[in-house]
Amino acid sequence: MAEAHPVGFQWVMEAKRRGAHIIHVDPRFTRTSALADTFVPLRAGSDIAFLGGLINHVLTGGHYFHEYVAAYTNAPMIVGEEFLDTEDLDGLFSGFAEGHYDATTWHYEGSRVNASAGERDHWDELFGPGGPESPSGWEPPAGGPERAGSGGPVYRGTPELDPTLRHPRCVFQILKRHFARYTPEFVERACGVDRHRFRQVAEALVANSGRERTSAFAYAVGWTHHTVGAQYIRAASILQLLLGNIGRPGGGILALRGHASIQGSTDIPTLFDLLPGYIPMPQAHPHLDLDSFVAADSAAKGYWANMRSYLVSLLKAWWGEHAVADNDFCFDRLPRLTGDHGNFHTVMDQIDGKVRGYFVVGENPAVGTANSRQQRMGLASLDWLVVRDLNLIETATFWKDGPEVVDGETGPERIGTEVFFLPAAAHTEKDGTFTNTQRMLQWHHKAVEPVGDQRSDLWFYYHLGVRIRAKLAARQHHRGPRQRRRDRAVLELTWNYPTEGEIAEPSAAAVLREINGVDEAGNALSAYTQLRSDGSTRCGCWIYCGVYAGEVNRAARRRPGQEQSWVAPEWGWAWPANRRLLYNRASADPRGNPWSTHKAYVWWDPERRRWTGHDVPDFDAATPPDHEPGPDAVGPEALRGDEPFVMQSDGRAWLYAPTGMVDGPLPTHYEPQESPLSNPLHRVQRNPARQLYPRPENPYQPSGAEPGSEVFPYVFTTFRLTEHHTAGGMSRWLPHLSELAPAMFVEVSPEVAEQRGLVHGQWATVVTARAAIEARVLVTPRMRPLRLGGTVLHQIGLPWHWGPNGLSTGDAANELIGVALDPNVHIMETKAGTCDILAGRRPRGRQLHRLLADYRRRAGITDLTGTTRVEDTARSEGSGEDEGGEHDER
Amino acid sequence: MREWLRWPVLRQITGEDPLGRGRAARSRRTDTERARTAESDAVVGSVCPYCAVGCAQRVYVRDGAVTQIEGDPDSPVSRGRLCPKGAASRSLVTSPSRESRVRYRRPYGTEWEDLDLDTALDMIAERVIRTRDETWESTDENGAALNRTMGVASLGGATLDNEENYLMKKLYTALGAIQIENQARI
Amino acid sequence: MSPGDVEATRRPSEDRPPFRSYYGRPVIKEPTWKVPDVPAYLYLGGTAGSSAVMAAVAGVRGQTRLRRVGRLCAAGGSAASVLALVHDLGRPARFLNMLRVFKPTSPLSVGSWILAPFSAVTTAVAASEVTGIAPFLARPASVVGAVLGTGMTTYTAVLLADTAVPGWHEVHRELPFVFASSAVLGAGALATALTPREQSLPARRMTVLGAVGELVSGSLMERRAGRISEAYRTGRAGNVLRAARALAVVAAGAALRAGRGGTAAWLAGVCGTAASAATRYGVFEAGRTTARDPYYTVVPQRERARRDEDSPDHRSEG
Amino acid sequence: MSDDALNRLSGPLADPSREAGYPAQHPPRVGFFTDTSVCIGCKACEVACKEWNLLPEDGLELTGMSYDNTGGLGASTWRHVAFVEQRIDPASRARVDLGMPGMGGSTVPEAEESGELRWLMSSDVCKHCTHAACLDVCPTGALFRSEHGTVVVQDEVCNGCGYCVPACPYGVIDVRPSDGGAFKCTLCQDRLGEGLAPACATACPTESIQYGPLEELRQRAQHRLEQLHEQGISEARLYGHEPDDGVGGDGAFFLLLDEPEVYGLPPDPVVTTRDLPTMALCAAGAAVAAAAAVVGCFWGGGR
Ligand SMILES: Nc1nc2c(c(=O)[nH]1)N[C@H]1C(S)=C(S)[C@@H](COP(=O)(O)OP(=O)(O)OC[C@H]3O[C@@H](n4cnc5c(=O)[nH]c(N)nc54)[C@H](O)[C@@H]3O)O[C@H]1N2
Ligand SMILES: Nc1nc2c(c(=O)[nH]1)N[C@H]1C(S)=C(S)[C@@H](COP(=O)(O)OP(=O)(O)OC[C@H]3O[C@@H](n4cnc5c(=O)[nH]c(N)nc54)[C@H](O)[C@@H]3O)O[C@H]1N2
Ligand code: SF4
Ligand code: SF4
Ligand code: SF4
Ligand code: SF4
Ligand code: SF4
Ligand SMILES: [Mo]
Repeated sequence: MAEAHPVGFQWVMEAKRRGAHIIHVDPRFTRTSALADTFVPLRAGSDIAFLGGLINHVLTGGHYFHEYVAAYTNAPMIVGEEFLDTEDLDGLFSGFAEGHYDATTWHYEGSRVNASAGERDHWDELFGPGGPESPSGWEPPAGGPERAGSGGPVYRGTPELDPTLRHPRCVFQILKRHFARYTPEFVERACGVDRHRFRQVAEALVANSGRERTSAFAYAVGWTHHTVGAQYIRAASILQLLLGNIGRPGGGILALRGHASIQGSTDIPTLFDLLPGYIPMPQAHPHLDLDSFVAADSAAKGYWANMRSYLVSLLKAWWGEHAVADNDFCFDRLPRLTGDHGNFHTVMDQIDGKVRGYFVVGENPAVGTANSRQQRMGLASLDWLVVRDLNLIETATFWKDGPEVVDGETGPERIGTEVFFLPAAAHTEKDGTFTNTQRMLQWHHKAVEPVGDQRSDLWFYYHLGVRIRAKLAARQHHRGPRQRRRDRAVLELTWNYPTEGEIAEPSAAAVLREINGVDEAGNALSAYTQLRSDGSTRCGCWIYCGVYAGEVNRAARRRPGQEQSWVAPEWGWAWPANRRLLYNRASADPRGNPWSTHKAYVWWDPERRRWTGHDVPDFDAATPPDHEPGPDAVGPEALRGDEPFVMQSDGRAWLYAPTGMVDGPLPTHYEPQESPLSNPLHRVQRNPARQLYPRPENPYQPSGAEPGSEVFPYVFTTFRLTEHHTAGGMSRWLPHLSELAPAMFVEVSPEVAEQRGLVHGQWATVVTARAAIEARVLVTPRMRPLRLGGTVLHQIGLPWHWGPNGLSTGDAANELIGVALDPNVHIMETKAGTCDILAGRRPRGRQLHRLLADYRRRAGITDLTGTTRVEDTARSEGSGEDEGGEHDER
Repeated sequence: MREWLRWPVLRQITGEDPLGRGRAARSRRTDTERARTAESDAVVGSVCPYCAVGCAQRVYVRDGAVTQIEGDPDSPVSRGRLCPKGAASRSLVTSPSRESRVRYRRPYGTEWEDLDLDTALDMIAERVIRTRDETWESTDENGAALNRTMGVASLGGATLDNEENYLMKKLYTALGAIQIENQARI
Repeated sequence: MSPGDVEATRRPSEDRPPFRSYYGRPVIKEPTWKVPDVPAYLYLGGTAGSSAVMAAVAGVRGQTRLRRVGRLCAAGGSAASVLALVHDLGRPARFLNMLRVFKPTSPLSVGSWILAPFSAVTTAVAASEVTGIAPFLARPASVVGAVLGTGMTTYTAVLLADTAVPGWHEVHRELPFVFASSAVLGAGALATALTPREQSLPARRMTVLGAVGELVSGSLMERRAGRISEAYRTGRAGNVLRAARALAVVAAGAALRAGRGGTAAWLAGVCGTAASAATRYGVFEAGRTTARDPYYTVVPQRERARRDEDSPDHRSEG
Repeated sequence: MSDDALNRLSGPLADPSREAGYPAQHPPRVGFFTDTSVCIGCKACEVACKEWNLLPEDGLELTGMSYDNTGGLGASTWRHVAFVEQRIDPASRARVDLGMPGMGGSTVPEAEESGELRWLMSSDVCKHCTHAACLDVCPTGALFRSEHGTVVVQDEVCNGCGYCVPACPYGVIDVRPSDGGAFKCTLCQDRLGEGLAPACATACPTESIQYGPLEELRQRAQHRLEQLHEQGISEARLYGHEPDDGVGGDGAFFLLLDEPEVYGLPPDPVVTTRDLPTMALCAAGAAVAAAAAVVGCFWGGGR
C-alpha cells in the first residue's frame, strides 16, 4: 500500500501513530513491510490457505462475533442436501462438469437463488430451452461479480434457517467443516509462514475485533491477479464477517483500486457484460423482452428489486422520446451477449481475423497485459486501429519497433494494420469526474486548452458520434430496410450535448447531468429512489443519481476537510446517495444501537424515530429496527428492520455464496496455474473452473508433480514501484520519475543469486514457456526463501512497468506471463507463476527462439500441458469413486 | 548611482551585516522574487490523474499554460499530499514528449505520416460504418436476436472521465459493438 | 559497496578500523576545482607573493637585477594566478563578483581582495620596471606589493584548510607553514635561475631555506595529521609529495652550489619550481582523496564524537 | 571579543538572521524536522522539489543501492532519499548491515530466519546550518542567510568558484557542470515569501518531513523521540538538533534509527570556519615568518 497508494497510506501511518498494529502479508518485503509492525512473507498464490487458517482459528477458537454473525450473515441458512463440499470431493464442489459448475446443488433448502448478471443457469427454467450458448466449452458463462459493487446475486423464496447455528447443514457448520483442515501446520506447509508467526497474526486480529474494536483489510491486485482471485476476496469477506468487521467504522475490506477512474469505468462500465449501474447486458435469447429480462435479473427484495426503473430510465436517457412503453423502451436495441467477450477473448479473435477495428483509449496492452506478444499479434491482425494517448506508447508503435519487429520475426511491410494515433488531452485540459477507490466522484476543472490536435476523449467520442450519425443520415435512402432498422439505434440516440469554445468541446457537465438523470419536467433528480419504470424519468446511471441533485454538480464540491466532520460528506459525492461507508446499518446492533459507543457510526434515534449518525444511513431512514415487512412487500420495503445488507436480495452478508460465484460457494486453496508444488490440500491441483486459452502463442508450463515442472523451479510474482505507473505511459516518459527507477530489474535473494551465479547490478534472463526477458539483478535480503514443510522455495520479484519506448526502457515482464484467468471476472494471473533465471543478457533474434524451444522441449510442453481440470485419480489415494475423473476433459 | 549604493560592500559598512552574510549580500532579484504560483492567472481545482486514491490537486495557470500542480490541502482524502507520480503531474501535462499532432500509418507503411484531425475523424467514422455493416449479426443460429457487430472492439477507460466512459458505452452500444473492455479486467 | 565495513574488506592491507557508511559513498563532496587550474593558482600566487617581498627588499637594498626579476615574477605570477582562478570558475564572466562583498570569513574573498590590488600593484610596478616610467612611484608601490605579497604566500593555505575536506582541514595549523615555505622556495628558485649569479645570493638562500622549511613543516604536518596522513603517504598524492621532497632536496643542494655555476642555478630553479608546484599539487590531491573516501570523514569524526561523549561539556576545540 | 561575536563562527546562536543583519522583527527561523521513522521512501519529496524548482534530470543510472537511484544530494537533486537494508539480530537488536549482498562479494548467509529485516529510508536535504560553512566561504555573497534563518544561493550572483562545495561538512551543495553555478535546497525561499510551505514538505504523504518554526520542531522532535523510546525503539536518536553541536545546530534536523554515517551523514560535523581564527593566526604567522625569512636572506647584504 505504501508502494502503490502512498497518499492513502498516510491514514495507515495515522492509525499506527494512534496505536494500530499493522500487518503486511506479501511474498516480498516492500516499503509497506518496512513500516508494518509485523511482516508475514508468504508464498505467492497461497493466500486462501492463509486466510483459511485465520478463519479456522476464529471458528475453532470461538472468536467470532456471535450476535453479528447470527443476525447479519447467512450463517444460519440451511443449505440443500445435495451440496457436497471440496472436503467431500477432494477439491471439487458438487455440480462440476465440462469445466464448469452447475450451481443448482449449492442452493439453500427451500429456496432458489440465481445470479443477477449474466449467469444464465436458470434461463431454461424461466424461458424454456435454448438459452445462451457459450462459444467455447472452456469458458464459464459471461458476467460475474463485476456488478458486486452494487447488487448481489438474486435470491428468491424464504430459506430455512437455524438461528442457533447448530444445524449440520447450516452455513456456519458447513464453514466449520470446510476450513477445519486449515491448521497452522497446513498454513506453514502451503504458505511457508511459520506457525509461530501465523499465531501472532491470528491472535492480533482476534484481539482487535469484536464489539469494541475493528480491523480493516486492504488489498489490491496481489489478491485479484490469480486464477482464484475472486475467491481470495471471498475468503477475506468471510473472515471479516465472522469478526463483525463489515459496515463498521475502521473495519471493512478496502479494495485499493488502480487507475484514477477505474471505479468509474466499472460503474459506468466500458465493460462488455454490464450496462451503467451494474445492470447486466442482455444475453441472446429467442424470447427475451424487457419484462422477462427484468424478471430474470431483478431481485424480489432490496434495492435491486427496482431494476426495471433503473433500466427503463437508462433506455430513456439513451433513446429519449423514441423509447416508449410500446416498443419496450427500445430494449431490443441493446446488443446481445453470447459468452465471454472479454479482452483476452477479443484479442484471440483478432488474431483469428474476426475483429477488424480496435479503439485503444488510454491503455497500453502491448506492455501491460499478460502475454503482451499475443496482444501485439492481435494488433497486427487488425484492419484498423485507433490509439488515443498522451505519448507514442508501445501499443501505437508495435508495427515499427515492437519486439517482434526488432527481432526480425516480422516487419512493417508484413503488418497490414492501418494505425491512427490521436493525441489525447490531459486531465488539466478537460472537465470531468473521476471516481476514486472510495466510490467518490471528484470533478476536475479544465485549466488550459489542449494544444494542436490534442482533444479530450469526450470530444472524440462526441464528434465521432456526430460524424457517424451524419453519414448514416445522409445515406439512409441508399440503405436497405434492415440496415435502416439497425441505424435507428444510432440515429435516434440522444446526442445533442452543448459544445463550447473554438474546438467545440462538448460540455462534460451536461453529460454528468444526463448520467444523474432528470424527471419528466427535465429537472435533475436527486435520488435513485425517484426513478420510475414507466418512462417518466431518465437516468444514465442509477447509482450516480443524486450527483447533480438540485442542479448542483456535487462532484465539484470542495468544502475544505478541516471545515467538516471526519466523514467529510461535502467533498465530492460518493455513490450511492453520497454514502461514504456501505452497509453502515451494520455498525449498529439489530435493535439499532451502536455496537460500541466509540465505534458509533449510524444508529436509530427512537425519539425522532429516524436513523441518524455521521453518514447517510444505508437504510431507509424511517424504517425502524423492528420493522417486519408484510407478506407481499417487495423491493426495499421487503427488508426487515435489522437486515443491513440492503443491496443483497436477502439483506444479509454471505459467508457462503449459494450462487454468483462460478467456481464454488466457498473459497478453497488451489495452486496457481503454474506452481512448483502439488496442492497440499486436494487432489485437484488448480481451480478446476479457471479460464484457459491453450494456443500456440500461449503455452502453459507443467506444474506440481508433472514431469518437466522442475525446468521452471522458481516462483515469480510481478509488482509495482512507487516511482512508476502501470505500463509506463505516464511515467517512463517523464525525467523526474524515470531517473528514480531507471531500468528494469529483478529482485532475487542472495540464495537464488548464488544458485544461478547472478551478479548484483549485472544482467539476468528470466525464462518461461512464453518468452525470455532480461533485467538487471538486484540481490536483496528482502527476497527471502521460504520453508514449506521439507522444501525450500525461492521466489523472485519482477516489476512490470517497462517497455521499449520512452526515456527509461526495458523488457516487459508481461512477455513472460501466460493467459490464465479467474473465471468469475476474467482477470489474468500475474501474481504467481514459475520461471527459470539465468545470468547474462537474453539472446536475440533466432537464438532467442532456440532458447525458448529448448526450454519447451526440456519441460515436455505440448498444447495440453497445464490444461488438466481434475487430476488423475491415480495420483491421490482414496476418494477414487468421486466424479472427478470423468470431469477431466482432456 | 542607485546601483552603486546597492554595492554590498557599502551596505556591509553602513548596515547591520558587517560580515556580508545576510542582508547586505542580497541581490535585487532576491528582494523582488516571488513564488511563481503567486503570479498565476488562475488556480484550478483538479484531481490526480494517476491512481484511484484520488488526491486533490491545484493547477496553477499562467498565460494559458500550466505552471505548477500541487496537492490541495483542503482535500479530506489527501490533505494536500501527493506521491511522486502525483507530484510529477506538471511534467506529465507539459511534457515535450507529448504528441500534439495526429500520426497516421497506412497499411504496410514503414513510417508515420501526417494527417489532419478532421480527415482522421472522417476516416475513422467511415471505417466504423463499413466494419459494422460488414460484420453485422442480426440473430444467432437459433433465431435469437444478437443485434451486434463483433468487428469493432474497444479497450480502455480507467484513465478516462466518467463522462467519457459514458459516451463511449452509449455510442458503442447503439452501434452494436459489445467487446468494450477496460483495465477493470486486468 | 555496502553500508558497513566494506572499506575494511576492500583494503585489508591498510590498518583501518571497520566503519560504516552509505554504500561506501563519500560523505562530503569532492572539490570541483580543476587540475591544473587550482594547483597552478596555489603555486603561482605563493611564488608571486614571495617574489614581491623579495623584490621590495632587493629594491631597498638596491639589488636592481634581483629587484627586476622579483618584480617581473610577482607580476607574471599574479597575473597567471588570476587567469588560473578565472579559468577555474564555473562562470568566468562573473569573476568580478569576487569583489561584490568583502567576506572576512571567506579566505577566497579575503584572498581576492588581496589578489586584486596585488596583481594591480605588481603589474604597475613591473610596467614601471620595464618601461622606466615613474620609478619614484614604483618603490612605495613595491612595498605595498610586498605587504600584500606576504598575504599571498599563505592565504591559499587557509583557502584549502577552511573546508570540510579532512586532508586539508585537519592540518589547518601546519598547512600555512608548508605553503609559506613552498612560496619562498618557489620564488627563490625562480630568482636563482633568472638572476645573475652576483645578485642571486638572497635567492639562493631563499631556495635553501624554503626547501628546508617545506621538508620540516611537511613532515610535521604529516605527523600531526593522524589518520589523515594516510592520504599524504599513499596513492598519487603520496608519490607526488615524495617527488616534491626529493626535488626540494635537489634544489637546495643545487642552490648551495649555484653561487659557482649557471647549471646549478638552473637546476635549482627548475627543481625548486617543480618542488614548490608539486607540493601544492600533492596537498591538493591528498585532500581530494580524503574527500572521496568516507573513511577519512567518518572514522576521525566518530573518534572525536566518542571522545566528546566521554567529556560531554567539553566539545573538542579543533 | 564578546560572546556574540564569537558565535559568529561557531557555537549556539539564537538568531542567525539577526546576526546577518535583519531587523529584530524578522520572521521566525524555520526548518525541517525529518522523522525518518515514518518515511515510506516514496520519493515524493524528491519529485516535488524538482517540479517546483524546475530542476533537470540527474542521470538515468541504476545504482544497485537498494531503491536509491539518486545516489546523493547534488546540484540538481536537492532532496535525496536513502535506502538501507539491514537485518536485526533478534537477541541483541544489533544491526547487521547488509547493503546489497553481492555488491561486496560477501558470503551468502544460510537460508534461515536470521532475525527481522529492516529497511531504513530517509530523506536528506541541506541542513541550513546555524553556522553554514558554505555561506561563510562564499566570496561573492551568492550564498546568504535569509530572513527565515535559512541559507540560500542567489544564482544570478554565483560565479561558480566552487568554494562552497568542499566547505559543506554534509556534502550538500554542488556545482552543476552544465551551467557552472552552485545549487542546493533554498528551503523554497520563494514560497516562504508567499507564506507557503516548501514543496517537499507539502507533498510528503506521511509527514516524515515536517516544516515549521525551528523551536517548535525541536520540541516536537523531542516528544517523538520520547514516544519511540517508550515503545522500545531505543535506537531512535535525533541528529543535528542540538544548538551546541559543531555547526550550531541544523535548521533541518532528523530523527534517525541508526548511526548517521549509515545514512551517509557525517557523525560529528563541524563548521570549518570554527577554526578560522586559528587558521588566520597560523597563516599570518607563517606569512610573517616567510617574509622575515626573505628579508633575512638579504642579511649581510651578500651579493
Ligand atoms: N506507484 C504506483 N501506484 C499505483 C500503480 C502503479 O503502477 N504505480 N498502479 C495502480 C493500479 S492500476 C493498481 S491496480 C494498483 C495495484 O496496487 P497493488 O496491488 O498494491 O500493486 P502490486 O505491486 O501490483 O501488488 C501488490 C503486492 O502484491 C504482492 N503479491 C504478489 N503476489 C501475491 C500473493 O499471492 N499474495 C499476496 N498477499 N501478495 C502478493 C506483490 O509482491 C506486491 O507487493 O496500484 C495503483 N497504484
Ligand atoms: N504483470 C502484470 N501485469 C499487469 C499488472 C500486474 O500487476 N502485473 N497489473 C495490471 C493492472 S491492475 C492494470 S490497471 C493494467 C494497466 O495497464 P495499462 O492501462 O495498459 O497501462 P497504463 O500505462 O496505465 O496505460 C494507460 C494509458 O492511458 C494514457 N492516458 C492517460 N490519461 C489519458 C486520457 O485522458 N486519455 C487517453 N486517451 N489516454 C490517457 C496514458 O498515457 C497511458 O499510456 O496493467 C495490468 N498488467
Ligand atoms: S498523488 Fe499518488 S496516491 Fe495520490 S492519486 Fe496521485 S498517484 Fe495516487
Ligand atoms: S548543509 Fe552544507 S550547504 Fe547546507 S547550509 Fe550547511 S554548509 Fe551550507
Ligand atoms: S560557487 Fe557560487 S555559491 Fe559557491 S562559493 Fe562560489 S560564488 Fe558562492
Ligand atoms: S525546501 Fe524546497 S528547495 Fe529545499 S528540498 Fe524542499 S522543495 Fe527542494
Ligand atoms: S516524501 Fe516523505 S515519505 Fe516520501 S520519501 Fe520523502 S520523506 Fe519519505
Ligand atoms: Mo489496475
